[in-house]
Amino acid sequence: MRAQFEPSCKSIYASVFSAFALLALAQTTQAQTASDGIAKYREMIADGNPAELYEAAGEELWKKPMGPKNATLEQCDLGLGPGVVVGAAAQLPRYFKDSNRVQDLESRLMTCREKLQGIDPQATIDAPFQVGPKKEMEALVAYVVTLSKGKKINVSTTHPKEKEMIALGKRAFFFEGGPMDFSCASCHGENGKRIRLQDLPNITTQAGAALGWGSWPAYRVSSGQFWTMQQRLNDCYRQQRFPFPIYGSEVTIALSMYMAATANGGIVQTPGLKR
Amino acid sequence: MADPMRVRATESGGVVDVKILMKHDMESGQRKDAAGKVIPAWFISTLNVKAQGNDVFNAQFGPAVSKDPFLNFKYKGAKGDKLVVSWIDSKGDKRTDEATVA
Amino acid sequence: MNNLIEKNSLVRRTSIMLLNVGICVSLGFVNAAMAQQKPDPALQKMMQSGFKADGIAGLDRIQQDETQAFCSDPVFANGTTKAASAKREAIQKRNLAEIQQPSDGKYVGDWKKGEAIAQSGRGATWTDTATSAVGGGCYNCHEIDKKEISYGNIGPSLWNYGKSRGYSNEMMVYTWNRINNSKAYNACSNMPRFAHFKLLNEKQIQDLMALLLDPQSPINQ
Amino acid sequence: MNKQRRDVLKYSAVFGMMAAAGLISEAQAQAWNKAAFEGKSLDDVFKILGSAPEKSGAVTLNAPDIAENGAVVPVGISTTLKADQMAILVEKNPSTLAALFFVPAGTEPFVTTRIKMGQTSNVYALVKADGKWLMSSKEVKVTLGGCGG
Repeated sequence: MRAQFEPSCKSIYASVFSAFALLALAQTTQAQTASDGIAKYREMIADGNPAELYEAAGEELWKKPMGPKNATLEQCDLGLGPGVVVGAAAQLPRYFKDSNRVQDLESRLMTCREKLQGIDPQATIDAPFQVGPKKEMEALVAYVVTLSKGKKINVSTTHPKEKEMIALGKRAFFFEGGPMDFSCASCHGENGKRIRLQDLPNITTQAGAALGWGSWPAYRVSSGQFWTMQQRLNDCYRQQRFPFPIYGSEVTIALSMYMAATANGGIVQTPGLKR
Repeated sequence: MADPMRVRATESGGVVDVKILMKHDMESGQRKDAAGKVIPAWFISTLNVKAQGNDVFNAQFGPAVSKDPFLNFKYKGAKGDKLVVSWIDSKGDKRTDEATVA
Repeated sequence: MNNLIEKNSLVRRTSIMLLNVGICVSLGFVNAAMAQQKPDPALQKMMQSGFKADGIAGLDRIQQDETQAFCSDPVFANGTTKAASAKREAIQKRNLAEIQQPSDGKYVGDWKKGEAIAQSGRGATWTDTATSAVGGGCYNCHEIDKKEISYGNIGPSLWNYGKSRGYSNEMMVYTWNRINNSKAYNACSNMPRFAHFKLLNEKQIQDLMALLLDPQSPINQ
Repeated sequence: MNKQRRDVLKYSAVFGMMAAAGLISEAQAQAWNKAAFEGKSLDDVFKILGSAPEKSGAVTLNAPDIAENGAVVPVGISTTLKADQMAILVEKNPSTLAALFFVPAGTEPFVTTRIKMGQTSNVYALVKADGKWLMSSKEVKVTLGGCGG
């Protein structure tokens, strides 16, 4: 009885299975075509990153006497000693003794501009992105991060304040709020996820954090602008429907510290070129 | 005063590969500002590239060329060639930059 | 006999332990739970001082409600403790209880309008106003009409939603509830609570329902 | 005199100055092809360029099948013919002609640039060789990206 029943059972399974397989195949093929097309598109625009235009402007600004003190930024200490720019972005954020806090690239540049040039950070914090003092910051950031391209991400995690910021950043990463209940993790907490056609790196893993953290700041073709990490985070929070994150605030630095520490060992690919 | 361009030119086998990035908003004339007013078109319209004083490339752009325009072309030339790249936009702003073929 | 009980409970304990390890590893948390269920003054201070109100995006948006606070500690919220599963159920119950069924009794509106709502991911940001139209943003996370190749995959595919699941009254109510407040079924679902936060109105939800559950909708062909 | 006309005059005056300064050759300054750039259809532009192009396997259009963002679509043209002009046209853009290139002797008939596309459309690469326009075309899909939709 049972022996007779089995073959038909098998054949039903087989046909159900092959129907599923076909369906799955059809779906993968379509998704595959779209992602191949996107891959070719990205390859084609990779050559000639307009971030170079910002980088050139930033190098000029770095060496130009500015501010009430009419000084250059050439003695700015980004963590590797005064004036060392090569590789500096790869080890940020980090704890700085003189300011007694963990700083990311933007907040550290504001400290240098204040100390060396006498430029008030508040005016920079309050300015809109892409204009005035923020525009200068964007150029400076482009210059600094380009000089870490290809370096290993190597962020210190040993100082108690660094440890504290990593822990706080992780908490902020999972903090849900706003009318859509979103946290950073809603989009960046699982492998293989996409919004529309954009791949979302899983920032809770080393590989994902290296990809995400490692390719920002970047020139963004949709806005035709070079975005620093501060602006990247700002627009993430905008789309999370949160209130406006304050430029250089502790929460933005903590998030960067969490991402960078998770990304440790990855390769800096900045300035990136993004959709 | 317009921002400088980035010009990269490298010679290989008697052919010079020229890549130019220009800093320009290339306003299409299709966008509206926050108040709903159309932002007028403003774009690089003409580009000229000379090597050793002779024209090696000329381009005319409409407003559909992307912001921060990129251009890549190739001409028969040599290392050390002096390139002069000039553009003019639809408001009459202009920019000239020089580069040496590597 | 005694021995057997011992052995059984040991097996059970081991398997629970293994399960825990599995979850922790798969979520990437090797260290202890973040214990976000207790108030954390340092985090609160950092969040309060890190943002400013801008237009419609006020600071009230980082005052977490019970659901948000619970889900901000995924290690605990997705955990297997009794406390966590009790809390999950309580949250789901509360979210389910507030859902209002359609006032005119109609579940299904116009699928064409539904498609437009599903396409738009706009609204409710600080660059929007109180009167800006809010979209459903459905394609951000779901495949819906196969004609749209630009779709996300945070949520499941909704292609052939009605065709494969049927158009029963039960499906209508379940789908209605899910769009209104997804947390009624999964306390920490990634999907926004569209009715709870008044992101979409009843009419818009009826139109989205039509996209999924009108037999004429292109997604059910 | 209306403002538009004044602008046009100012514009030509500037071109004249540039030409006089030797920054842009006289021929080029005269030549910004206003009529062609204002063409609203393929036929409009073909008419101004002189002749309707024939499809040709000798013209290669290098463009992606899908653009992740319509603001930047990379487009390249190359040909085995001895071309002296090349052009990029986008059928569904508000103005069809995107760019026009002049290729002096000694310069290879090859160019790559980036253009804006308002929506999914056919893109045309045109090449003028021996006084005749030839072309190749393909569809480029412009996708919606990001959360903003």
